[in-house]
Amino acid sequence: MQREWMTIVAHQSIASQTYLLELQGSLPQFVETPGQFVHIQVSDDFFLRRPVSIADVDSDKGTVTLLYKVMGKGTDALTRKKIGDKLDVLGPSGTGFPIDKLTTNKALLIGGGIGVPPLYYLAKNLKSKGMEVTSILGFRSSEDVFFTEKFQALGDVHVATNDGSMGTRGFVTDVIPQVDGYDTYFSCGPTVMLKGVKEQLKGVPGYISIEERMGCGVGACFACVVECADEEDAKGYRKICSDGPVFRPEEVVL
Amino acid sequence: MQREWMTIVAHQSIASQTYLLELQGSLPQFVETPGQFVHIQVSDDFFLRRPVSIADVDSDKGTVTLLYKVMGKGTDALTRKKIGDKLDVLGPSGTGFPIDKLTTNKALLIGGGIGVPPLYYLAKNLKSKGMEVTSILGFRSSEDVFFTEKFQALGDVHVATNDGSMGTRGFVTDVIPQVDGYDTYFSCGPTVMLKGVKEQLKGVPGYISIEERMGCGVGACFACVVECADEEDAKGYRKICSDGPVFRPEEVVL
Amino acid sequence: MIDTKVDLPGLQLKNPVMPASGCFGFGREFAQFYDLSHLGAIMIKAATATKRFGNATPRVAETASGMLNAIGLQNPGVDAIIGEELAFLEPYQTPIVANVAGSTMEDYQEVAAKLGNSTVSALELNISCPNVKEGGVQFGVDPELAYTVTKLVKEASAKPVYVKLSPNVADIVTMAKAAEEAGADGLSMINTLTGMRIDPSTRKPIIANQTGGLSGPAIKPVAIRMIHQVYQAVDLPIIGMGGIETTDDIIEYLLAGASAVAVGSANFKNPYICKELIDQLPDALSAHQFSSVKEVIGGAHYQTTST
Amino acid sequence: MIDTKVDLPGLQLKNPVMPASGCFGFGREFAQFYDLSHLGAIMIKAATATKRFGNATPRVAETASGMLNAIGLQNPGVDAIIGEELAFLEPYQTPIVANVAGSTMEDYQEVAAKLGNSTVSALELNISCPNVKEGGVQFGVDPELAYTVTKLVKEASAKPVYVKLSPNVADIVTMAKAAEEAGADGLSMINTLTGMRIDPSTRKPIIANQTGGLSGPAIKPVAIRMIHQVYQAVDLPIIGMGGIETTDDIIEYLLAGASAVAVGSANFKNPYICKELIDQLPDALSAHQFSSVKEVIGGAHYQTTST
Ligand SMILES: Cc1cc2nc3c(=O)[nH]c(=O)nc-3n(C[C@H](O)[C@H](O)[C@H](O)COP(=O)(O)OP(=O)(O)OC[C@H]3O[C@@H](n4cnc5c(N)ncnc54)[C@H](O)[C@@H]3O)c2cc1C
Ligand SMILES: Cc1cc2nc3c(=O)[nH]c(=O)nc-3n(C[C@H](O)[C@H](O)[C@H](O)COP(=O)(O)OP(=O)(O)OC[C@H]3O[C@@H](n4cnc5c(N)ncnc54)[C@H](O)[C@@H]3O)c2cc1C
Ligand SMILES: Cc1cc2nc3c(=O)[nH]c(=O)nc-3n(C[C@H](O)[C@H](O)[C@H](O)COP(=O)(O)O)c2cc1C
Ligand SMILES: Cc1cc2nc3c(=O)[nH]c(=O)nc-3n(C[C@H](O)[C@H](O)[C@H](O)COP(=O)(O)O)c2cc1C
Ligand code: FES
Ligand code: FES
Repeated sequence: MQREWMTIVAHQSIASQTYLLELQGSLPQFVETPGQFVHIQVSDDFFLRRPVSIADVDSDKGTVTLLYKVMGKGTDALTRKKIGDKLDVLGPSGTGFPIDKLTTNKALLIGGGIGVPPLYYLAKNLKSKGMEVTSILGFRSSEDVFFTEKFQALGDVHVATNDGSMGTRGFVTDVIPQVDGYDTYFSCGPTVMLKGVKEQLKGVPGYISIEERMGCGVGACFACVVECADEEDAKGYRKICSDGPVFRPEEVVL
Repeated sequence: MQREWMTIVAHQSIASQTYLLELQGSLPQFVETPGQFVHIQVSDDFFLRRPVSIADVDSDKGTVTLLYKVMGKGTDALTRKKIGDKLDVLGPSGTGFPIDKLTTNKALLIGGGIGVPPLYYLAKNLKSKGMEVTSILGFRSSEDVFFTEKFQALGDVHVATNDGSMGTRGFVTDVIPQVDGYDTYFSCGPTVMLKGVKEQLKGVPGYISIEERMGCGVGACFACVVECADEEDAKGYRKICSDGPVFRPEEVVL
Repeated sequence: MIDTKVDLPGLQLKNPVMPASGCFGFGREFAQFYDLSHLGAIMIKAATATKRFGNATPRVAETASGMLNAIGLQNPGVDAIIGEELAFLEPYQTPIVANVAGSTMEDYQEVAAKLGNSTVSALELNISCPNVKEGGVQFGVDPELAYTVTKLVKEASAKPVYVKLSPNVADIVTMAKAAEEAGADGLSMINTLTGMRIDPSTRKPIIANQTGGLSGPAIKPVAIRMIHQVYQAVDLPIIGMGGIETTDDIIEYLLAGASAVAVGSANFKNPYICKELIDQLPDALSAHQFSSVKEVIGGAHYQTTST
Repeated sequence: MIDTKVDLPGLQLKNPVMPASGCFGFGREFAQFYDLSHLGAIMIKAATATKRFGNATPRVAETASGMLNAIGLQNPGVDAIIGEELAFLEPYQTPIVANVAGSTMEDYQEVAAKLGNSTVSALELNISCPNVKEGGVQFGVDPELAYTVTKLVKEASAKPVYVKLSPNVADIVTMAKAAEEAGADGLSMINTLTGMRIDPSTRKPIIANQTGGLSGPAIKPVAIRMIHQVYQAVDLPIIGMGGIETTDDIIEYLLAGASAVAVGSANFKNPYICKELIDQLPDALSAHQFSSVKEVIGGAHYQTTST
């Protein structure tokens, strides 16, 4: 992990209130696994950094791609940064999906809203390891949808929208029954969604990526802990920023 | 007085740590007298505005010119504003030199450092009213000197520098004895300088412009008061931001 | 149509936004920016029994997201305020809250009695002033002194009294209860936190008085916490203040338990701020699914559903 | 050559900059950014008698120029800290200050006794925790409780004790004197101011624990004021903290009367901050015409000339 002033090389709107941000620097070469994130200091106006998942890495260009949605003041201020501007980035942070240890043949990826981004870099990695990838991507409405064609290039894609304006009307959990043949699932999205997915796919090996408000983002402040499901666990907790954000669903209490 | 997002149309370094900033908007048309100032919100990073004197007005272009020196964080941040940027400006503020009431024939202007700027617009006004203007301008060193040629176009100019690197070595007060024939003086600069000038020119009608840290800049908060010299004065104080910054030297306690 | 009206003792507010005492003078300067009749009310600068010059300058210093001030209660004295300033404000269609200050119990009584016969709608009792007789300890940090001065002021005048609490205490609820027991009609919270800045170049405190009162967004979390605590413990309406700059700030105060809010030092940054907030408030309330100001008040206490 | 050394009870500091407790864990995470031996000292995270999980999440919220936290003293317990964390820190050439916390007098005594036999150089007594036996009132806001717990901790261990004062009091000097009388070797000030933020969308406090401790530049003026007051009233060395982000901030703390400083939440913004400040400090001192750190300490008190 390092702190670096990265250069913005691309910045564009890709869906309603959703932006693609491409950052160049030496940080990309240290990314170890999909699911890791960067911690962004948007400007001096903000006291805390913002965690944003790495959605893609281009080693040749030396860039990471981030996809973010405007949720509050910080992400709103981020939209005003221009190509050529420098951004204070800490990372790569956290422990991602353990792609080197997987024995997956067919992967099911389940992403909800702004949980979709890390799954893209994951999908690319799985695919390049010869695994088959099916993705279920959930969004609020058709105008929020992004990156489906990119996922399609890597495997089957099912889209769900809350209002039915694209794909299946409903939630990702409504689509899961339509898919089969997968041996491992990978999910990222709002906690309610992860809870539903975990419940529905009980018995299937899986990995989930979870969110929490962070202080340090490096594992030092104990802001981002999540309780262990196993009451006998020696520590009793995991730090989302360093032990995670990716966990086994049975490891933590959602 | 109004609040306006003015456009920066010129911004350049004119001496050591000293900048010229030209702002365009409707504010200039409300400037009443030389000696008035504007109150600048440098950016959201700062809680208080910064008072800066109006050094010139161009009614045709609709601009005011400010000359400022980097003294701390706010003026430092100001240097990074670019042509085309908008600046949140409140003004024109305060009560300047009462040029319409003057019966001056020959004016002596005495400016020290960053007290020089308001005297330039004053000199132009006096000159256009047919008065003769002699200026004594004091700076720390030759690299701090600015606008002398502009003053020269309006009358005699004497420069003093603390280190003698330009003009007379010493203070403006060392130069005053070399000048004569004036009937009114006008001075702006650091308080120690104003004290010296007031002392030396006792008996000569004069006007001084003084500084104080400000809260509101509109006369409401009582942050910027100065005591009246006359103990019988009904109020006992003057507000620099609204009654001043220009006063008769005998009116206030320096 | 969003209903922004709030009825408080002595104050029928068309909207819950008013400038805070000491940050708006007696309104004159701001009358050049907009019509003061738009304001929910006006909290005017502190009045003392006699004219006060206040502290030496510098009286203000900038801090991170805030400022320090040590004006020292400069004001022309209660008689001049009634004679000149209230007369100026009279034509405006907005209730006036007079801020009462002093160094002794007698001072407070005298000022309250005189304002009791004036056109103001309510009194705001500023108990953050040092009590000269008790060796300079502030009325605002000692519950017994606070009780006594509130009681005396209530006796001296028939106007509703809002006691303005100081945040410089370990236990704000005790102070609020003291005010309530003494008969206060409402609370006004918070006044400034005592702070200091030292200039590394001069090696001295920037403010001539050395310490000053910290205001601005920096203190908002402290104000919200105190209002949230006091709302649960006493039955008085609260006028909330401290760092308000946006309509979301106002909603945060109302949710914590304030019935109305005052905007202080933000008037210095943007002299139009009160008017702008009043104009924007209905839309901001709608955006958060509220249909009236009253509905928001204390909302953080009875909400139990999570999102 | 600027002399940055400072000698305090138990702490021979090569420079006056150390990370503040709770903002640096036990150093492990920051060891990946720079060699911890550069630090003047390290104030490690609070230790309690037994392992604590802490509060529900969210535990942090952003505020204007600051943040709230309600971690709830999560830590692996004093035994694990001594066995694992101190062992990890041992190779570094920097003194360790252990932060002692608890809910009862007995807790404090036990933790202090165990750390008294460890490799730490000094104890920092965190008295901002609620005393369970006294109905949750904080040790840090009651001078008698503060006196008693300090005395017990002094008896339980031979290590120098720095009492960490809470700013949530009306009279910080009384608290400092209580610590001094109880035998404290130094003071550490300030801990966080209690605050709250409410989210207008969810209508609830952002922090699960409702209230949290406010840190960051927002509180610096309060810390500077309190240190300035305490420096005049007690004879103990002070480790100052609250919102330090720049070398000018450090100089401001030293001028106010701190002998050393701790950097807390700024480590979250910039994990290299302590190292950077240490590197920049000599030049900053020169720029203000100082030739040593010692020369700056308390400078705001004996300067009488004006500029
Ligand atoms: C590991 C991780 C990966 C993430 N990846 C992405 C991503 O790829 N794309 C994306 O759009 N969003 C992502 N998020 C969520 C993103 O961090 C928040 O939306 C963002 O921090 C909101 O900041 P704001 O200033 O707009 O909101 P504000 O509400 O103004 O933020 C205030 C504070 O709360 C924190 N905060 C608010 N919401 C969240 C949240 N959901 N999670 C964590 N902190 C929060 C902010 O970081 C900040 O400290 C991720 C979060 C985590 C923890
Ligand atoms: C009526 C008036 C006219 C002025 N005209 C000019 C001018 O034409 N050119 C110029 O360079 N400077 C002028 N000044 C001084 C200028 O306002 C300060 O240098 C500037 O505010 C410093 O801001 P800063 O952020 O760099 O310093 P900081 O020290 O970071 O400022 C901190 C706070 O102190 C205030 N402050 C600091 N020094 C002064 C000061 N000398 N006077 C008033 N407030 C101060 C700032 O406004 C701010 O609120 C004038 C001041 C006044 C009162
Ligand atoms: C310059 C200034 C002067 C003030 N004068 C008074 C006063 O006379 N009486 C009073 O009760 N409060 C006074 N206050 C406190 C404010 O009314 C308010 O309680 C405080 O500033 C917090 O609000 P804010 O953060 O919006 O400024 C003053 C504040 C400032 C900044
Ligand atoms: C996340 C967090 C955790 C903290 N934990 C502790 C703690 O365990 N013990 C303690 O005495 N202080 C603790 N503090 C307080 C800091 O040590 C420090 O006193 C305070 O944050 C002010 O400094 P700052 O503004 O530089 O952060 C904590 C602060 C933060 C932000
Ligand atoms: S955010 Fe600090 S430990 Fe995770
Ligand atoms: S700055 Fe407020 S009265 Fe002058």
